[in-house]
Amino acid sequence: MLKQYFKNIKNASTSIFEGLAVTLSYMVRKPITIQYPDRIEKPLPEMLPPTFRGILEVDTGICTVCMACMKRCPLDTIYIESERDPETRKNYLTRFDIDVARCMVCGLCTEVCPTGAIRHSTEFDAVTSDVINLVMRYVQPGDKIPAYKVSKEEEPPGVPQNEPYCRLKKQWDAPAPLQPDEVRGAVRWKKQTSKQEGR
Amino acid sequence: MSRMAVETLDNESTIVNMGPQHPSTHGVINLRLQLKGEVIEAVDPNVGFLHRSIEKIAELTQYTGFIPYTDRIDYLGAMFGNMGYCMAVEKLLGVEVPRRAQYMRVIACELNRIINHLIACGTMSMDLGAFTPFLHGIREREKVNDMMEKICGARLNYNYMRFGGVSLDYMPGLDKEILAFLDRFERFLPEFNRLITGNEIFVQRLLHVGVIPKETAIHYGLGGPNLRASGVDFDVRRDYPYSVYPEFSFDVVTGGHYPGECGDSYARYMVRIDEMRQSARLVRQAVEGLPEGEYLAKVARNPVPPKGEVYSKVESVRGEMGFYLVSDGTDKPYRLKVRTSSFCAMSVMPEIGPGLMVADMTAFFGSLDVVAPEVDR
Amino acid sequence: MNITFPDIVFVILAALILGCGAIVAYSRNIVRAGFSLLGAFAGVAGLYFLAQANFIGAAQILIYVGGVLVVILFAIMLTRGIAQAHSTNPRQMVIPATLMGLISAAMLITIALYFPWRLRPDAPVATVHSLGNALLDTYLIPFEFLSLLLLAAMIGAVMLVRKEIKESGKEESR
Amino acid sequence: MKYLFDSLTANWNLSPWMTTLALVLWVVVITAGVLVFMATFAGFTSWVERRIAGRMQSRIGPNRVGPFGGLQWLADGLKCFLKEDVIPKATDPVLFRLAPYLVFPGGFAAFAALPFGYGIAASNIDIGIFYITAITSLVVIGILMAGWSSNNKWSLIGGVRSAAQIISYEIPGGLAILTVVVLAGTLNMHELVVAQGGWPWHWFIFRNPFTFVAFFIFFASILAEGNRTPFDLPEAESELVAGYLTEYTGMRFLFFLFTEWANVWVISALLTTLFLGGWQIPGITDLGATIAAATSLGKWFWVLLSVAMFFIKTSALVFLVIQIRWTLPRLRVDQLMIMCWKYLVPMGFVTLLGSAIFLVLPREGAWAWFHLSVQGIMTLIGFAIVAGLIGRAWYNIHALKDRISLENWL
Repeated sequence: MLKQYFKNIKNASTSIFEGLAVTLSYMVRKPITIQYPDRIEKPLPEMLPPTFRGILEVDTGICTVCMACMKRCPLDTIYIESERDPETRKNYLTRFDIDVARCMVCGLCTEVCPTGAIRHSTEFDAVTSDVINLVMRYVQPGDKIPAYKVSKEEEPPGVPQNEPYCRLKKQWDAPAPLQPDEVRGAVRWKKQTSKQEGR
Repeated sequence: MSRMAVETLDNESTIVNMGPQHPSTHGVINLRLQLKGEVIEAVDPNVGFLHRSIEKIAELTQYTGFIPYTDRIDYLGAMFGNMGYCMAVEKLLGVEVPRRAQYMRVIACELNRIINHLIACGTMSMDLGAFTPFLHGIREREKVNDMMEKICGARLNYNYMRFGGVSLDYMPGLDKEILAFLDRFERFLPEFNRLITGNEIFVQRLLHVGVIPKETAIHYGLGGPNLRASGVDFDVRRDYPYSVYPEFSFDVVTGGHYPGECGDSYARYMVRIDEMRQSARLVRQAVEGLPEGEYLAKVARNPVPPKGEVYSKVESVRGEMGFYLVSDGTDKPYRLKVRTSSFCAMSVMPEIGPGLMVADMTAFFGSLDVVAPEVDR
Repeated sequence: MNITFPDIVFVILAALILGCGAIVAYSRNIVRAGFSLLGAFAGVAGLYFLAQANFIGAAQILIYVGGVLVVILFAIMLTRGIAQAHSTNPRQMVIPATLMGLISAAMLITIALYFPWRLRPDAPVATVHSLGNALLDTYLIPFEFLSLLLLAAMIGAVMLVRKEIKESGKEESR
Repeated sequence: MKYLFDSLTANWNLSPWMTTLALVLWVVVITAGVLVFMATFAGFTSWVERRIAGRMQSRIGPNRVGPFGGLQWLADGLKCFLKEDVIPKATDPVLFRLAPYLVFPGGFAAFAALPFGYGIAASNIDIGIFYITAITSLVVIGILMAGWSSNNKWSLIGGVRSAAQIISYEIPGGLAILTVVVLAGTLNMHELVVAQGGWPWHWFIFRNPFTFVAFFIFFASILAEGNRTPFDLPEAESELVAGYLTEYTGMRFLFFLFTEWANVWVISALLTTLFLGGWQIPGITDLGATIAAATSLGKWFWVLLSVAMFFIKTSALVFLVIQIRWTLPRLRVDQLMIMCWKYLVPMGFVTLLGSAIFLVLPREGAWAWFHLSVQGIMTLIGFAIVAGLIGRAWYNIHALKDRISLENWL
């Protein structure tokens, strides 16, 4: 009984001592905080591994208009329209919209793409004043982009393995105009230039 | 039973709502407590605040399209949702998973178990008033999260597994990175123990609190660390072996040899701490023995399994996670039932809760490691 | 009449004590009545400080505010439904109470006016020292008797409470 | 600081009324000075605490407002003042409004008797330490009032817990105070410091083994009275949402927190004064005589040096208090009471008795050597504990193969 009493006192004091020593030791260790967004060496998308599943981006130049991604998406995030020229019997891509606000970045669409036209960028901070601005429009209204044909001899371009991949920026720097009825936010989301300059 | 008790209360008791906006309920869970002074007379766990009808979604989605949803069942142990569901569909389809993919799955799952238990132990210490251990846990978890980005591309909702394998092969050098993390982690755990586990206040807060006897644990269908802490030597990985777990050596941690009682909150906490060690051991074995080969078997893009039903279970971080899948021969499941252990853990509260104090309740609740979305699905 | 600064302070303190006392007596909200005791106790402590009796003043705060008042408030708060109780004492005793009050007031005033108060030039300075000496030297035996009485009271209280727990029984056995 | 006032007004030949008025004015000025110190310190501590907590948790903490984030407390304070003052409908409006203003003087009035340096105290009253113990019990009433008037069950539990805790822990705290008071033979804060000396082995904490234990008893009980972790049950955020603070917003909320942070200083200053030699300067046996002998510039030098000594010691304890808060988990209510009544109170009696025995031991001849060696051994033990802590911290860094880095330290 009395032994237990003094044992409790001893346990309490030694364990508190050990705990204090641990917290004290962290006073002189390096914190692991990354001071996103302004106090980092380079923009965070460039620090992420190439496997990172960020916002979807599309290279319409190599899109075969197979619509596999549209069918695969569990959330109907992707909307593709195509047009067949009756004379030349060629396929044209007339619309390729991705609702980034609805996308859950599961990555299923990129896996079915035969050419790697749709893929994840390492961008993730799609901050905007209006959620409509997050509808990414990869084909300008009225444009017709000929569908890419996979040739037997040539390998499809595919995703360059293990290489940071941020072609999306270009899309955002020169955003496609929205339809008049869709324009609700004043400015479509633009990447802040100050962030790239760094501080 | 508990609801009745709450409604026929006498004048001496107070009813308080613990949650859904309460700091210690870890998500949107409501516990109605009937208090006499600070002692709890009855507990009424009120679930359903986070119900997203995931089982119904499964009936409307193609088989492959449902994989990302399994992340959302238990967001802290997303790998296990992936694994259980993929195993169920693979069983239906009769797909053989390549050995390399199996190893990669095991590595991912066990890393996931480590980081989940880090969070569980951290939040538990936070419930008891110590904030620092929680952030130390989070810090180590962050390292795994960074690796998870390389393994599968996401930090929380992994969506890593596919029917017949995994979605991505390893980046070069990733296995070395995992081993380096394990080296650090094995040194980190003793420090974590010095900081909080051995702390006398912490120990005294947990000893003999919320004791779940062996029989009760079995009757309520508890799983995982909660079940093993009560002295039931059961682990799906060992007793119903799946994947390549039989090829590795690991111990099933059970309560009973810790200070205090078998099945008290401290035992549950310590089982988690020791399971992290076992998981690190498993990951090390798997990384060192990682075979070469395919990481994804050839499976149809939109698989249509034959008619039939199948049940597959995995040892999730919170215990047995089962997927009961009925196929009617179309490309969408006819019915999917997910069996989760958090729900069982919530159901044991009215039985164990009375007699605890309010402060014990947070300790007990923390030690059960309930995750709200897994309760409601 | 020569008004000095201590006089003003005295009047303020007296007003505080009387005002708070009135709230205690007449407030229909028993919790507020309890809390306004704080003003009365603090005022009395202020009077002690004014009379240079620092130790007694601090003791007044420590014991009455920190101890007695807290216990009173405990009792009030832990009584169920007390916040809704909006009546103070029953009204039938108004006349006797007034009579009693008047008589005692008259007595006090008479004493205050006609008692030959003496002003001592040699007011005690170090109050703690003299108090300590008085308690542990001059009045040691009464002091020890008082302690014994308090001890007995305490043991009695503990015994009463223990009995109750034993009766109410099994629930607390965990 | 009455002596300063007396020396100032000595040759002004004021009438009694004017003297009184001047005295009132003087008190107001002193009060304002202490208030400003307390406000600045409380705010500053809130920043320091967050920075220290940040480092301990491998974070950085607030570092954006002002240099190193040092003005964060001003920003937060301003924010709190500008916030809407929400008073829920079901509260008791009078008591709800009044409670913060009752808690505040409890913390503030303690500053009046703290000796910040030689002769630097707002009031050098005869019963200093007793006065502080008494006046801090005002806080209980405020907290009870806040807890009850909020009309919230969590608040009420918090308030009742707080009251039970504070009145319980006054007993071991008082016993520990008595342990040193018996040695010094006075309740006056100034004389308590004078009874100690400059070097560590002259401090009361190392005077004998019993005062050494009494130091920790006092530390624990005053932490409990100040509602600091591991005794922060009244506002245990994981159990009671925020305890008695739950319904408070904006400025009133700030008043509570303000008092709490000011209390950190009171805790540390009391410990310094009672156990760690207060403002005593190592090497100076009689500071009063030294100052009396010095030139007018020298007087200032010595006084400022004594203030600096006091601040160094107190700041170290402030750090310790903050470190303890961010290290330890919280006790349960019954464990809190067990710790008080089964551990601290009996130990307090033992220390009081033991210290009294040491007091009646003779001090001549061989006994002087005995006392000196006891003091020396206790000092060595004390320093061994500190050294052990640092060594253990060193071991922790190396066990994880981390490197020492002071990046983002400030």
